[in-house]
Amino acid sequence: MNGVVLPVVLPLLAAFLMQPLAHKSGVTARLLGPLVLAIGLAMLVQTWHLAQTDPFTVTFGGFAPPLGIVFYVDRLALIFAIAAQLFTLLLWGWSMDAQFDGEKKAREDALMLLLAASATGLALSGDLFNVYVFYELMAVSSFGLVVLKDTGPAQIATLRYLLISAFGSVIALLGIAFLYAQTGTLNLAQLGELAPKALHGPAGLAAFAFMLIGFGVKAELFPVNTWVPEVYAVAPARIAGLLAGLISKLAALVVLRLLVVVYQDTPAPQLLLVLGTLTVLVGDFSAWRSKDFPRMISYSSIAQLGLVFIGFSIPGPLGVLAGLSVALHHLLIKSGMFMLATRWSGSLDRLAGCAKSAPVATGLYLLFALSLVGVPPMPGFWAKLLIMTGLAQEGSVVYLVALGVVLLGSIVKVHYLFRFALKLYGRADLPPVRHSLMELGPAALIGIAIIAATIFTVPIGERLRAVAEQAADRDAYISTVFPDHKTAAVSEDRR
Amino acid sequence: MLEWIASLIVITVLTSAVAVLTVQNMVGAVAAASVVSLGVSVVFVLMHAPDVAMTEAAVGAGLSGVVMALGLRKLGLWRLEDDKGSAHALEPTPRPETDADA
Amino acid sequence: MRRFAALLFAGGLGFVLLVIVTQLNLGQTPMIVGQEMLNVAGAQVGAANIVTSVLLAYRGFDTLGELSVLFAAATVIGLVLGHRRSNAAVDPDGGFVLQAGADLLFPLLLVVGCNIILYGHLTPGGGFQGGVILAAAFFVGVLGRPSTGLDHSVIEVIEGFAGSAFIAVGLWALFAEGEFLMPMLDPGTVGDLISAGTLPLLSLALGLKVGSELAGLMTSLANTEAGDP
Amino acid sequence: MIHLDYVTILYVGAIGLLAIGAAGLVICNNFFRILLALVVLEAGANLLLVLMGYRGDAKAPILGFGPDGAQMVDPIPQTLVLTAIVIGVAVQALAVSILVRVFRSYGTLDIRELKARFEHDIAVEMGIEPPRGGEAPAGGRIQSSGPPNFRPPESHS
Repeated sequence: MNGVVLPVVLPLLAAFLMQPLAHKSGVTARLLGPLVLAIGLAMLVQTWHLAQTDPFTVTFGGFAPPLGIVFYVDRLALIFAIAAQLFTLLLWGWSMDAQFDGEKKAREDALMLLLAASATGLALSGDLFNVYVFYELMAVSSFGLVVLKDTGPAQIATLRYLLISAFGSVIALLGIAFLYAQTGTLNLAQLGELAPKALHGPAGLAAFAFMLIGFGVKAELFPVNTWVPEVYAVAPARIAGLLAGLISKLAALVVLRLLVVVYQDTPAPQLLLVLGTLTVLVGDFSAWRSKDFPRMISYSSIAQLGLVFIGFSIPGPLGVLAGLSVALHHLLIKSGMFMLATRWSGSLDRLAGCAKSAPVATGLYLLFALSLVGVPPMPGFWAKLLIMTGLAQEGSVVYLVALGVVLLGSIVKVHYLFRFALKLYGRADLPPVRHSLMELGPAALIGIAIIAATIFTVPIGERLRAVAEQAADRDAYISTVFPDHKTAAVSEDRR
Repeated sequence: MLEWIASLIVITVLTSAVAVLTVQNMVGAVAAASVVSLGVSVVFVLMHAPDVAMTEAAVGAGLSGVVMALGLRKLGLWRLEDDKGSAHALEPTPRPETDADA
Repeated sequence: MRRFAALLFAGGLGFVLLVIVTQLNLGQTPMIVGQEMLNVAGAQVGAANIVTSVLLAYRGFDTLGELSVLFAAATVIGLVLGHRRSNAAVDPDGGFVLQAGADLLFPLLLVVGCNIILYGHLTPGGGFQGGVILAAAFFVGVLGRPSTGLDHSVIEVIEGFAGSAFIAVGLWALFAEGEFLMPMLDPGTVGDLISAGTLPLLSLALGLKVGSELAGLMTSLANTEAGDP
Repeated sequence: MIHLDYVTILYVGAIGLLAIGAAGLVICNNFFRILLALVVLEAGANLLLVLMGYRGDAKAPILGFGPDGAQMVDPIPQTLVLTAIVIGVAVQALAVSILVRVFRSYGTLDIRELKARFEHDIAVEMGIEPPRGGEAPAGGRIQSSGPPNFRPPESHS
């Protein structure tokens, strides 16, 4: 059971050893990364059965939870940990270049491994400061991956991204500091235990707002997402796919954990709802105005993240289920879309007539677009339906406004996605663009996954519902971390 | 007594922080940033945090200053006299003889 | 206009922070986990410096993550700035005073750095602080004689193996005792040089890693392409 | 709060650093100065964190140092700050190195000008009409033809 740390630790080890190894044997170094990720993936999949009925914890150094760091392993965490390893593997840079630079490749592989390790750790961690450290690791390695292309615009975009990130980190650190000052602990479960007394006042909610802004930088939340279109336009497309698909979801997962464990039954979800609604508006309308494919899909990714946050702000298991299904759906679709963007990196006009020259890619685009818009049998429809029912059930004015915005966003989305589809089927006046097999392969795999999800909607929905119910259960979280509740008594005495 | 020391440090630190933003000369701004870190590390000593004070003095005041100064040298902004618009200087400047340790 | 908005933003942030801080119990903040650690750290870990025991034992995993952040930053800097070309012009060696000073400082800083690392579990200091001083020692050497430089492949090997040593100590505990980064060996008596189990080992690995990382980082910032603006 | 003890003064100092740093992030146009503002901001945050673990009548958290049995200050915020300091300096060094490359390619550190050049370059690369207004630079892609007096960036291999 304690082997769950290995998918986090082994990639770190491999990353540390990557450069010395690349000097000795280039081939081994190039194979090391995928191998380590595959091992981690296999271990996490095996763990799935252990967490099937009850979540469990992994402690570090033999120190019981409030003293030491703890990993909380439930199915929600495992889904994202598996996704972290799987998608890093799927979007791995299999460089086939003739002028191959072994040293640069080793550095890139090391950064990919660090990204995978930090994403896995972020999904599993049950300690707030540990989350912060992994979040920083994720940020720093993503800077390196974005600047990989080594062009002037990429450097400028990275610099601006870095500044916003650094500001967000300071804000998140302040939020964590305020939580610590009010409770004296960093363990999420203990924070949840103390929250009703200590944290549901204005100062506690302010701490939440700080952390929301801080972690919202990576989660593409409204006021701090100006970096998104810039970075996704200049980063290598598979890195953009990884950032938009995987990394943003992990940041959203942190917010979800905070919301469920610490801030249940407070006004905190309303703040999230407002910001999420604004994010949807900004994302969809900017996507509608954009003139090139990479930026269109990056704005659309902002809108989807807004939907995820709207979902999470609905209280109870239904909200978790709605947000989770949008998040997983978007994780698949956006990774696929950005794989298509490796070649379709130009303006929308330049891509006219691609349907003839690249029928497979166009077909995949149509599939993704249909699901993103939410055409009935596709999984995207069910995800959106869940959000809308949840919002309608809540019934208060804010939620109804959000419902209206979601509908409006959908209409705008239909327009811009299919405007581009029509263009693809239009007349070609430029030489055709063809994808290589390495680029189309992952996209095709994702397409198959989407079709499979359409066919098996019912069993997948059942599983997800169980996951969401497990994740939304605050008491289960606390009693898993503190089986004997001794610490609760201790903290009672101290107050 | 402690109040006076604290106010003295806080005033020094805040003045240098404003100086970081307002001094025209970039070298001066880097030096002011180092002074901020140094002042903060003195506060850490008062707060019974010797480990943190050591780290802040070594990393914040020392290392960070050196890194910034090296960056300035590479940017060609390493000059001690004031001149406006130094950020837009395009022409390579004569290389300084001494090396950059702030 | 922009200045006004900025001042408004900064003033607003300051005001919000002030309001929040007044809500907290100044100087009397609750200290649940911290108090517990103060009570048990001596017996459990065996290090006199409790900050070090928190850093390397209770929150050792955070420290590993932090090492990785430093490593990631150094990797990206190497990627961005690249290595010095073999035929690139270098700075001339420093004058006599600088060289003599560097020669004098180098062993001094080396000894101080090692001392801080090895006594990290007893006195203030530890892997980080010592590592920074080690890096400074090597950097001073490079400043005195830029032509000698630092061999980046040697730095890479040191940082690779120091980082791996940290993880290896953790994995050893995982396979022997069942928990990652569990303190191994006998804690010994608080205050002895040979005490606190594997903590000094972790501290040493940490110091070497931080030192090599920072030395590589500073030299690549100092002299990638001599002769540029 | 009326009684101005030294902890209050230090809290005010920390918040002042945070406010000045935040103002610098928004006000400044020079990228390098923005980085320096970030240094100030981080110093303020670290100071605030350590202050939160402080208690008046306590000693440093080292066993066998100072009077026995006295209350010690909270070690956890100190550990957090240690970690935060090192992470902060790593990010700063990274930013400086990217800044050096940007300056070599574009010859300016002004954030608005860089933004305009960025939009222009991206538009050219994507094959859409470059945004009008602002000072759209002549010379097209910087990578291929740098500004006068400036060498194109080295490819390092």
